[in-house]
Amino acid sequence: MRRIDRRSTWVFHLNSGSCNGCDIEVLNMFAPRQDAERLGVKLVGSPLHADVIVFTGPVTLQALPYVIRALEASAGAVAVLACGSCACGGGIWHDTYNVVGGIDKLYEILKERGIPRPPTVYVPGCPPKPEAMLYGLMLARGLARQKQRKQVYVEEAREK
Amino acid sequence: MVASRIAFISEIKKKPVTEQYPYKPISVPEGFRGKPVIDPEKCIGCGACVNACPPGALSIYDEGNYRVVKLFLGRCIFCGRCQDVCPMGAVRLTDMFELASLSRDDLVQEVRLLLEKCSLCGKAFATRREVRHVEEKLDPEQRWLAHLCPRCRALVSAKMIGYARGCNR
Amino acid sequence: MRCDEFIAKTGLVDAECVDDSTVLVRAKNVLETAEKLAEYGPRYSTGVGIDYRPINRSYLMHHVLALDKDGLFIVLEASTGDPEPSIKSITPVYPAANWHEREAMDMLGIRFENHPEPYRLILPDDWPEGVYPLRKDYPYDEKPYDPRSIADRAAPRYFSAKTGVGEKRVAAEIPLGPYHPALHEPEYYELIVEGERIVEARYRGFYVHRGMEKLAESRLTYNQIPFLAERICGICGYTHATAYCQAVEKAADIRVPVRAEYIRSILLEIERLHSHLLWFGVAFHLLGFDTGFMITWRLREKIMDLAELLTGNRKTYGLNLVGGVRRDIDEAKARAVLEALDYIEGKFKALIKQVKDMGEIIARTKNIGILTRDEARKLGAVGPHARASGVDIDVRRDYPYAAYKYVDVNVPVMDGCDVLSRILVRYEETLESIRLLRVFIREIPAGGLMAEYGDIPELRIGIGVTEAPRGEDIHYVVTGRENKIYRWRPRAPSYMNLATVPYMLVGEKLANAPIIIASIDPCFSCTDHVIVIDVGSGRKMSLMKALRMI
Amino acid sequence: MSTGVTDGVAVEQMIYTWVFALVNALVLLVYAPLLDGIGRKIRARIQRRRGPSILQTIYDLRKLYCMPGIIDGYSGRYARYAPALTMALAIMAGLIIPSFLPADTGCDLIVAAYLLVAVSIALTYGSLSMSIPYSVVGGCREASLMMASELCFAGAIASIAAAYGTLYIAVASPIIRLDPFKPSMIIAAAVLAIIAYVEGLNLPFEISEAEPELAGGALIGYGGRTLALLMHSSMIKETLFIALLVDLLFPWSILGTGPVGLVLRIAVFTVLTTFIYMVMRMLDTVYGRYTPRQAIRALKRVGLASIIAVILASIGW
Repeated sequence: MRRIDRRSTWVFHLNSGSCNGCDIEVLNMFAPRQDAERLGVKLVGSPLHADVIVFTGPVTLQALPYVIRALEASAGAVAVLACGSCACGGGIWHDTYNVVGGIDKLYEILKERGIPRPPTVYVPGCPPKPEAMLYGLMLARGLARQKQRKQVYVEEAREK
Repeated sequence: MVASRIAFISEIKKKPVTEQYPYKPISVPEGFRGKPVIDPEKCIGCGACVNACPPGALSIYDEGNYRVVKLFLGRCIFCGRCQDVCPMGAVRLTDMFELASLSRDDLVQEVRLLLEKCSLCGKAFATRREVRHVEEKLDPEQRWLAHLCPRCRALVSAKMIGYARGCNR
Repeated sequence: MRCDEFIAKTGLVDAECVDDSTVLVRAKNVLETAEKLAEYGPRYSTGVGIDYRPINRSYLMHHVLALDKDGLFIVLEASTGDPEPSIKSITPVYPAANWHEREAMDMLGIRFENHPEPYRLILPDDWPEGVYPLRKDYPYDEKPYDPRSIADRAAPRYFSAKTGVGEKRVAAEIPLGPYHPALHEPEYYELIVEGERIVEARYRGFYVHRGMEKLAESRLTYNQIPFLAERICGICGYTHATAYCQAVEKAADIRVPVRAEYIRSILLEIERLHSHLLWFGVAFHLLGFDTGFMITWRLREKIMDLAELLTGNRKTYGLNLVGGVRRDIDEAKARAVLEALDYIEGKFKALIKQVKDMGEIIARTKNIGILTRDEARKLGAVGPHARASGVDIDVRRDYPYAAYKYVDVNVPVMDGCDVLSRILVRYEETLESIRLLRVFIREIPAGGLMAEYGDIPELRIGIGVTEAPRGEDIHYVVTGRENKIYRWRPRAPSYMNLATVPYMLVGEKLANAPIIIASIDPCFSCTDHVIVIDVGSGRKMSLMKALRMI
Repeated sequence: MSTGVTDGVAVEQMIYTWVFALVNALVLLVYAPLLDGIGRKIRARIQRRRGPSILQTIYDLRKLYCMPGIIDGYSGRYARYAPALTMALAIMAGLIIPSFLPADTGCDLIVAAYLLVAVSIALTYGSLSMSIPYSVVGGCREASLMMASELCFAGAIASIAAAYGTLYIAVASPIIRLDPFKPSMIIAAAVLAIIAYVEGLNLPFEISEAEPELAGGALIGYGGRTLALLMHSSMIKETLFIALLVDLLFPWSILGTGPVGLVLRIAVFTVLTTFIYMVMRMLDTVYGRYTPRQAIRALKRVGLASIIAVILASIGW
């Protein structure tokens, strides 16, 4: 698979039934304060142009076929940025009747259709700050170090 | 008409408002609701946060000798209810927002606490820390009650009340 | 007018007072009563279907009618028995009831006799017949079918990325969008054209239906729902959380401390500023004027900073609980608010003044997308959209809540009825928001933040209503037991406004459709969800393709 | 130079000409995306943003060229050849239109116009053979815009022809200049400038790739290398329109000949094209977008102006 280009990254925004919070913050990345364009990031309207797919929303049943079509069409994409709680883990409605529940559940469905799981950066937040998304993009490009790690604490058995 | 266009163009003289973010860190205001962190030394595994958490990002379950409090950041909505309800002040929302990670596993925090077995029936019912926490609140002569599971405790106290009332049955 | 006065005046026999501003009318013949009530010129506000079987083996349909002049809500109740629930439709009397009745049909399986368009509205097209998610015996987390089975559903065809292979080309039905391919927003219109005139427009939406109402009455407790309500909409979430809390507070008769009311109002106005500036930016972007987008979003960033400072997050403020708020506003924060307002006000005024000079933008908005005053009233349009059509309604003034009880709100009304008026009304409102914020910051009293209350009584009705940036936002609550809600029905303003879009489009030139749809502020424009059907050939094509044929 | 090939001087001249032309075309390949980068920077600065590096467009193109070509699977056969054809035509136009070096290829204004239009036609035809509605719409818009502006172009050419009484308007000729003292030539220059502006897809005339409406229009069905070819060639086309304007406007003969003249020419040409491009981009930034109808209506007025120019020129003004 093609490696992600560090100087030029075109992103395609894919909404799978999100509340708009993340979508606006995605747009906000391109506003003057954050100005993602200075980092060579460009928002494109066609999945064919995309290097990275910015994925938001918990995947509603109504939206599922559309989302699959869009992912199938983005042949050139090399990474997915799962933005927000909904995309990362289904969010507050992860288990309701009309929600598939986050991008990992979507990948399970895609796997059966023979589409491999693309490298995915999870960006938690509800919604994440635009800077957090930029950080996620830099992580996908390999220009930032991952700060978040799994933490496990095990209480040691001590005498009472 | 031309004047307004020129006014727009003349903005070019001003300094850009863009920050230098990935290269220079940005500051967040005090009280920012960032990544929640459980202080594993303080947590007693009571589950108050799990009950309060709207999305169910926090979960609690028993595994072997341990009670596991699990926080999955990928589902967290950063509301801070866990911080509000924690009796020990163990959960705290920090100012960390750079939480992006390449694997879903990295978004997990687990606190495994040892379970206490009921001194009567031998069933595991609460963490040792929780028992100790309850113990401290009780009078010294009642402390043994804290080591009973809720079922046994109910039985025992029912009996005790019976004795107190002078009922022999 | 108070509730009991209204009952005395109308002589309704089966009416009772829920509280001071809410009348409950238990109608034997709902259509007749609805016609009778229509004399008083009410506006249809929301309709709530309730599965009341666990209580008395019936289904209820509550139509909420609003008398804006009197500040009174009339709840018109119709009930029906279990096996085959059926109620007379009141859509012929109140066209705005159309969607609400269809929603109850989808979600509860209530049949509405003589409904003009008895089609599915909310649920996915392949949702099985006879499965009604809002019935109490349906578990909230059960999917009626395996999601995998619908992956191949006939979705509007995307283009494939393979080179050279594939069937012979067919005209694609849905074009993909600017930032949002198949879906960005729950809107999707079918336009039917004759030559270049639009003769009919149909709507299909609700791609973002997430089963929220069911979730609220199943898994969540009273104080968790504000956080769910906040996520109805990522732009104006706080207004939903406030409306929900007000509804529960009304049902349980909880008095919120005055300071908490002020804090709620301050954040509501901050949210309105952020939302309006966002809309200006998007509208400019749609008109091709990206610099305008950048300028408004630059100013908006100050508002986002304020939200972050006051609540700890840029969006989803998470500040409300039933009975009050969670955070206080101290001196330093209040000063930061005033400073940001001073910064924004002058710059925003200058921007709009400059934009008014731009010929191509005026030409694309003036006399475009006409919605007459009568249509706006009939369809129940709300918010800036209605006010731009000369309908003088504003919840903040008509049903004062939170701190709006203590101040006077100026309501800008215009009668241009076109896109330009909608821009100008929102401009005036932005300035009014800035003024109100200054008043609130100046007059905020000292006091507590959270009311003390015990258990919330069962089966009480509460209506919480706020003026969201897009118009009236009404939450209808029936309280339940075990710290859970029995029924919660939020009705967002766009729900009413979207229904007006077909009316604005009919008779218009096709070229103007995109900005018309955007002008009701459906969060983002959905120009790309429009399908055009040519009456002549019966062929479907995209809006843009049809545009070109003009 | 069209006379005898046996003439040694002529042969030398011809070699020089074609070496110059080749250098021109090659430099254009880099210069056009560089200009685009400058344009993006200016746009960003007017919007108070830091903006991308001026090399950003080159980075983008480099990335796209390194990717395999992607074309929508449901597109017609022609769509697959369109990118290469468009690029070939753009390079050909770059060869014959004198730019940095005075390559006197005998380029006639009419031939230049044909070649530049051919670039647009190739692109449009490619987008029309796609099955994506946005692409088709974009193609249609591009075509109608092209037709309207080509009409104006024809008017400008006709007025120059009328003014100098010849149909062979050599772009590199020192005689044919857009004389700043003749009203007809002033109008012709203005018309040419407007056409360069319109063909450069500047707002309010940027209706064929309209991002919020058409999501990239004609380019939507292409990805990777094919997209790069199309983007690159339309940038070259845009630059060549400006080059044509500069060629006809500036009195090159005053720079003299020889190496000094050559260096001066390069400098003057670069400065002038960059300047004109920057002004165009500034205007682009502060305009909204016309509807296709408004755009055509605006171009009608320009067409009218060019007809007036023809009339003025024919009566000798």
